[in-house]
Amino acid sequence: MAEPLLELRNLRKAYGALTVTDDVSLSVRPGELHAVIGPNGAGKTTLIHQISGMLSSDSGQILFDGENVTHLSMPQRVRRGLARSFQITSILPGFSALENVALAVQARHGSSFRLFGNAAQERALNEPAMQHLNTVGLGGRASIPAGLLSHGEKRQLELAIALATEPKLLLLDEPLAGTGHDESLRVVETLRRLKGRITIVLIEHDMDAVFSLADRVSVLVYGRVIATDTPENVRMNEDVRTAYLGEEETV
Amino acid sequence: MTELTGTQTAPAPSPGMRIDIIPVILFAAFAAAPLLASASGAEGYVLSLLTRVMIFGLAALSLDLILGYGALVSFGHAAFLGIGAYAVGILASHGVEDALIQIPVALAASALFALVTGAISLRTKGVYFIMITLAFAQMLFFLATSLAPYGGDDGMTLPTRSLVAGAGFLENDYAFYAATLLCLTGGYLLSRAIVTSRFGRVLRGTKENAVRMEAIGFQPFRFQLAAYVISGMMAGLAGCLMANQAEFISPAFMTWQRSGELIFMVVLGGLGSLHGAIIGAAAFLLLEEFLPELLHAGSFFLNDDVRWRLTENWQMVFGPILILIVLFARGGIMGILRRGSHG
Amino acid sequence: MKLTVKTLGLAAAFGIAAVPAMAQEKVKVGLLLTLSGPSAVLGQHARDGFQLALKDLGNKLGGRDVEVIVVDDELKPDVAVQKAKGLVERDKVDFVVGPIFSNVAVATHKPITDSKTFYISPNAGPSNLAGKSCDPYFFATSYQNDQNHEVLGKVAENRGYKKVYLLAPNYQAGKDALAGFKRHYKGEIVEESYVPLNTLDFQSELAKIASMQPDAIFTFMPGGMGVNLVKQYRAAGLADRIPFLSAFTVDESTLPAQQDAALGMFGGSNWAPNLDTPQNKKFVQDYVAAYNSVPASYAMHGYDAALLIDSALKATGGKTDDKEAVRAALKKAEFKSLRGDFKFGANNFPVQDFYLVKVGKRQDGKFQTEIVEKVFDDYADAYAKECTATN
Amino acid sequence: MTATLLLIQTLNGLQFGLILFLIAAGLTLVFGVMDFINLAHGVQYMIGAYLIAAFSAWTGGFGWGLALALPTALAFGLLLEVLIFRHLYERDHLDQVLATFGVILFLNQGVKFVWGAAPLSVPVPEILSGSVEIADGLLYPVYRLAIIAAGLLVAALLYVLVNYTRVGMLVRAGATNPQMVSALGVNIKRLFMIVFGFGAMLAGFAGAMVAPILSVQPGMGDNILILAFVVIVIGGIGSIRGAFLAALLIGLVDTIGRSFAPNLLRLVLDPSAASQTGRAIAPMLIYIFMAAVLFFRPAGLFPVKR
Repeated sequence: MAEPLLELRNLRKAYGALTVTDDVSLSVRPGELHAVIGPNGAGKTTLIHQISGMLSSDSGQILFDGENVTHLSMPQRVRRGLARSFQITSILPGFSALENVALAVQARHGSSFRLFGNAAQERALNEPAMQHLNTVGLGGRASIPAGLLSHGEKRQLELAIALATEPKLLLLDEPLAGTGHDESLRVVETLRRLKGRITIVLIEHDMDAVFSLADRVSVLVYGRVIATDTPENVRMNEDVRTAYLGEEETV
Repeated sequence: MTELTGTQTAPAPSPGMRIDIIPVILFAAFAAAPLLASASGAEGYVLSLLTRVMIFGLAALSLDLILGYGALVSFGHAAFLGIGAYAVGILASHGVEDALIQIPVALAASALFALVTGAISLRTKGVYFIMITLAFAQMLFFLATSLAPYGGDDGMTLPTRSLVAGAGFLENDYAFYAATLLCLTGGYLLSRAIVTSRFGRVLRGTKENAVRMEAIGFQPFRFQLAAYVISGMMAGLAGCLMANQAEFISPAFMTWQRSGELIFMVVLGGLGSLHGAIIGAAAFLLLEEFLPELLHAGSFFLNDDVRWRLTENWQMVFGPILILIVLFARGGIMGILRRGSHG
Repeated sequence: MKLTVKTLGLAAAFGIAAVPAMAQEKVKVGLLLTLSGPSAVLGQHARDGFQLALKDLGNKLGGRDVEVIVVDDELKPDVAVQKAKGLVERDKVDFVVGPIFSNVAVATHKPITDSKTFYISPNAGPSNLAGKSCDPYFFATSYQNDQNHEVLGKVAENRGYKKVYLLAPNYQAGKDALAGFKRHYKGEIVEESYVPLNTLDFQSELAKIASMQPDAIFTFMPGGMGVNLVKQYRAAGLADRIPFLSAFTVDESTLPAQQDAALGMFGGSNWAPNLDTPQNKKFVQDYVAAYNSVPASYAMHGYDAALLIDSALKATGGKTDDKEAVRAALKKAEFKSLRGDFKFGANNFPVQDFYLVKVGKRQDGKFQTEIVEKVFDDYADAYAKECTATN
Repeated sequence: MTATLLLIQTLNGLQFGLILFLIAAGLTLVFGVMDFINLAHGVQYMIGAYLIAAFSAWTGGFGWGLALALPTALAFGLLLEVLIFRHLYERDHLDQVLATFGVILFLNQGVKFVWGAAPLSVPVPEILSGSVEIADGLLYPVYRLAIIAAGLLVAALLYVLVNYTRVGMLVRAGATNPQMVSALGVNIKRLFMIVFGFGAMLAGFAGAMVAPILSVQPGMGDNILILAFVVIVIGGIGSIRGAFLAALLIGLVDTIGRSFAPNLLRLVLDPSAASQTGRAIAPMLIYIFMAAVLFFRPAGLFPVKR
């Protein structure tokens, strides 16, 4: 088996007496789509924050691509290839869709202290950006101010932005949340296309999507990982059934 | 505010930048004004008034660069005016009267002050940033009042305007006007280049959503600090010009009220359009200059005594004008112009 | 009369040619004074004094009709420079009367006198304008700033005070004030205390004064600071124990707020409302009737500024074109000043008498300063000898 | 000598700090709860001073004057709220700054229009006019002790109001999380009016209290406004406790620092240099203090919001 791309060792985060993530250990293999599921309040979003560097961890280690990144800042992790999307849509509403993505391309290519030259005209930024927009199916909406896109389109845009940072690993925080049926199908389609090209950690409530996309699934309950396995095995797992799936009748 | 940014960031794929007509008119007016000045019979006065407008325009422009594009509300920007002015004054009183030395020194001093105070101030956000920038400006203000060799509280008269490479042509009001216009145009073009550049795009992105910017790998602090330094240097240049225009330096150049006025100019003109700041400065100064007379002329039907009191208390009219502009003209003067042009 | 319309100037500023025919018939005087903010009251005294003189002169100066343009310098030196340029170049005034504050004088004298416009100060008399930077076109009907302080120094010396406590705000004028006091006082100075400008609370100073028990205190505390100091000095029970010598601290601009608290406190001045001449009596009476307040020295200087201009124009037959003739006529100062003896020294600052004055209550319940004794006779300032440029 | 001087300075610092607190309390609440930057708050202080001057002259007594001035200050604050401020709550901070600056210009000039430019005087109330001897030969005016007492009383009252009443609970909740309060179905408009009116009255009270010892003049609120902002920023916006502590700290730093800075510097510099540097540094002290606090605690001493 190849060296894991992302490895979490005994990660912990507590707010006072409330422990949100507790002794989380997880390894993500290169190229896989690894889903993290769990009931509300299980600590999924906190975990993403910890991995991306938005929150510091109380204890434990995060190894990314063989390097210990536990104490690096978010921008530093991004530059090492760790990108994320947000659960609550977080784009630049005043920028066009293309500019949103171009900015991410720019971040990847450095040289952002260039004070001259019209950035909006730079083909070196716009062309890759347009490619990413096409990848997520937003090519036709490139010039629309991002704030005016529909909710589903914003989620797609998030994805394009994350892709533009050319990540080795993509952290997706509920990319389907709040999208309509058609939009959600489109996002799932996009993810299917990305799968294999890029390593993805997916947090999602939509179990149909998770079980159709994921290579492996980890189940997080009360801040602890109680199982990590293929979708089929997770579905069969007794602990998971009682602790989690039992509560939700969807599967 | 988001709509503002939306309308002025032209979508990228459309080739060629949409050329805005307003700044063209604005600078054409500044360029043509000396001709009118000589016809007015009070050219020195008109020139000096307009020179002052341009100097404050440059200062307001520099503030708009960080305020309108970076959402950094500096409540201490007058400090840079003071640094620029005192650099000229202090050097002149030691016999260094050439702008080619004075201006680089002023710019370096402004940059240094901006770098140090910016690095500390940018640790804070929102109103805390506003107040900490005020604090640094106040320290500088009190320092200037205690500089007895340079006039202390009273300030100091400059013997002459700065020389340029040994030549004293700035003594001529037209030449000084032209030099100021040159600085303003340069400042405007530089700022315009910056906001559309890669750097400017990061700055604008940080203003809209700093967390997002971090998530794609930027460290906002470095960009904000760089912008703060650039802005401070531009305001420092305005300070050099101001010392030369008034032929006088004084701690009064850097009171907190003056910092406040700069913010008002930017907001009055309309945030985040650069030329809006210049228009705001012009509107502010021209109102300050002419409102008393307009009031007097407009109240001809009242008796002398009331007219007099009205004229003297012109700020009682100026205040409500500011309130009305905020309440009914969102986006300042540029907001009105834009709405006008959209029908 | 009063304030004539300046729309002509406005039109000129926008490039529309003004009609100059009318303007030449009137003498134009610009009043450049601080008329807004906390110190506005000083500017008002000077303006009202000037206007009263015009009324007494039948709205004519040297036989010519007068146009007066009043502008507010906002106590901002750079704004003042702009307004001064407006008066000189746009309104083309023949005389500027102003300003109140020294920093404004320092900032504005160059643009005004460079254009050969006469600049007559009804108060500000900074040392450099009296000395090294004196100017043939700059006149003061007031005094050099230090002189009032010198009066108190002389008084302290004459009365044999051994220990004096000095108190001033921490800025240039405050330092000048204490220097002025020390020019004639040779006794011991127990403390030279500077408080920040705009200090409102003097409790700690008062505590120190009480514990040091000096023979007198001398202070320079203009405007609102003086009001606070006087009230607090009285409240602390010091007023009856330690003589309060001051300059620009108790005068008719602050007495309405200080009232009884200031009774018996001393100041130095070149004049007081109770100065016993018929002309002065009429002035004070008219002023009280017109403005319902007792005139301060600023008002007297404003009044004298109008008389001075009037005398000069009479001498030139109303002509202002020959600047040299006007200058010479101004310098002669052939008018009857409200304060009695008056003449200009070499630096165009007055040579005049100075008095010790004391706060008293008038019969109408208002407060005023009253003359105690003459301290200096025909006294010229210390900087006059540094002046070389006025002749 | 030095010990008694220190005692007196501490009392002065306390008194100055409490006056600052009265102004800052309203400012921090309005800012914290309503997210509204009100530059015109200093004007309320000035209005309070002018009202007491007018009413105590009219009624002939300070007590009666105060009884009339307080409700009038409250009414005036509410009038401004209804006419202008209420339309600004939804705007961004810069709009608020611009509009409330307009209010300052108008009212500074307005009081001059009504009462004239000369400073006004308010006599110290008869029963509080004496001095007490707090140490050998050192008199301290009773009225100042009264200000300290009144300030402490109001602070205690505020503490009870904010911590033990329903409105106080809402105010605290509002400062932490404004959305939540509106979600609770509270009449936000009325809550804002109460908070605003109360803040205006406190500032007016501060103005009325200092009127007998300070001069009442146009623009007297401008500098104190900046100090009040310094206080609420050091304390943490929205925190009454922070404002109280910060106000006292500023009061003490300013008063004591001013008189002892030269002495302290004398330890490291020669006397004349010490006195000169001391004089230059004294007015900067509170700003240095604020910058230092914000350097170590970028959201003030008691940050309220998450």
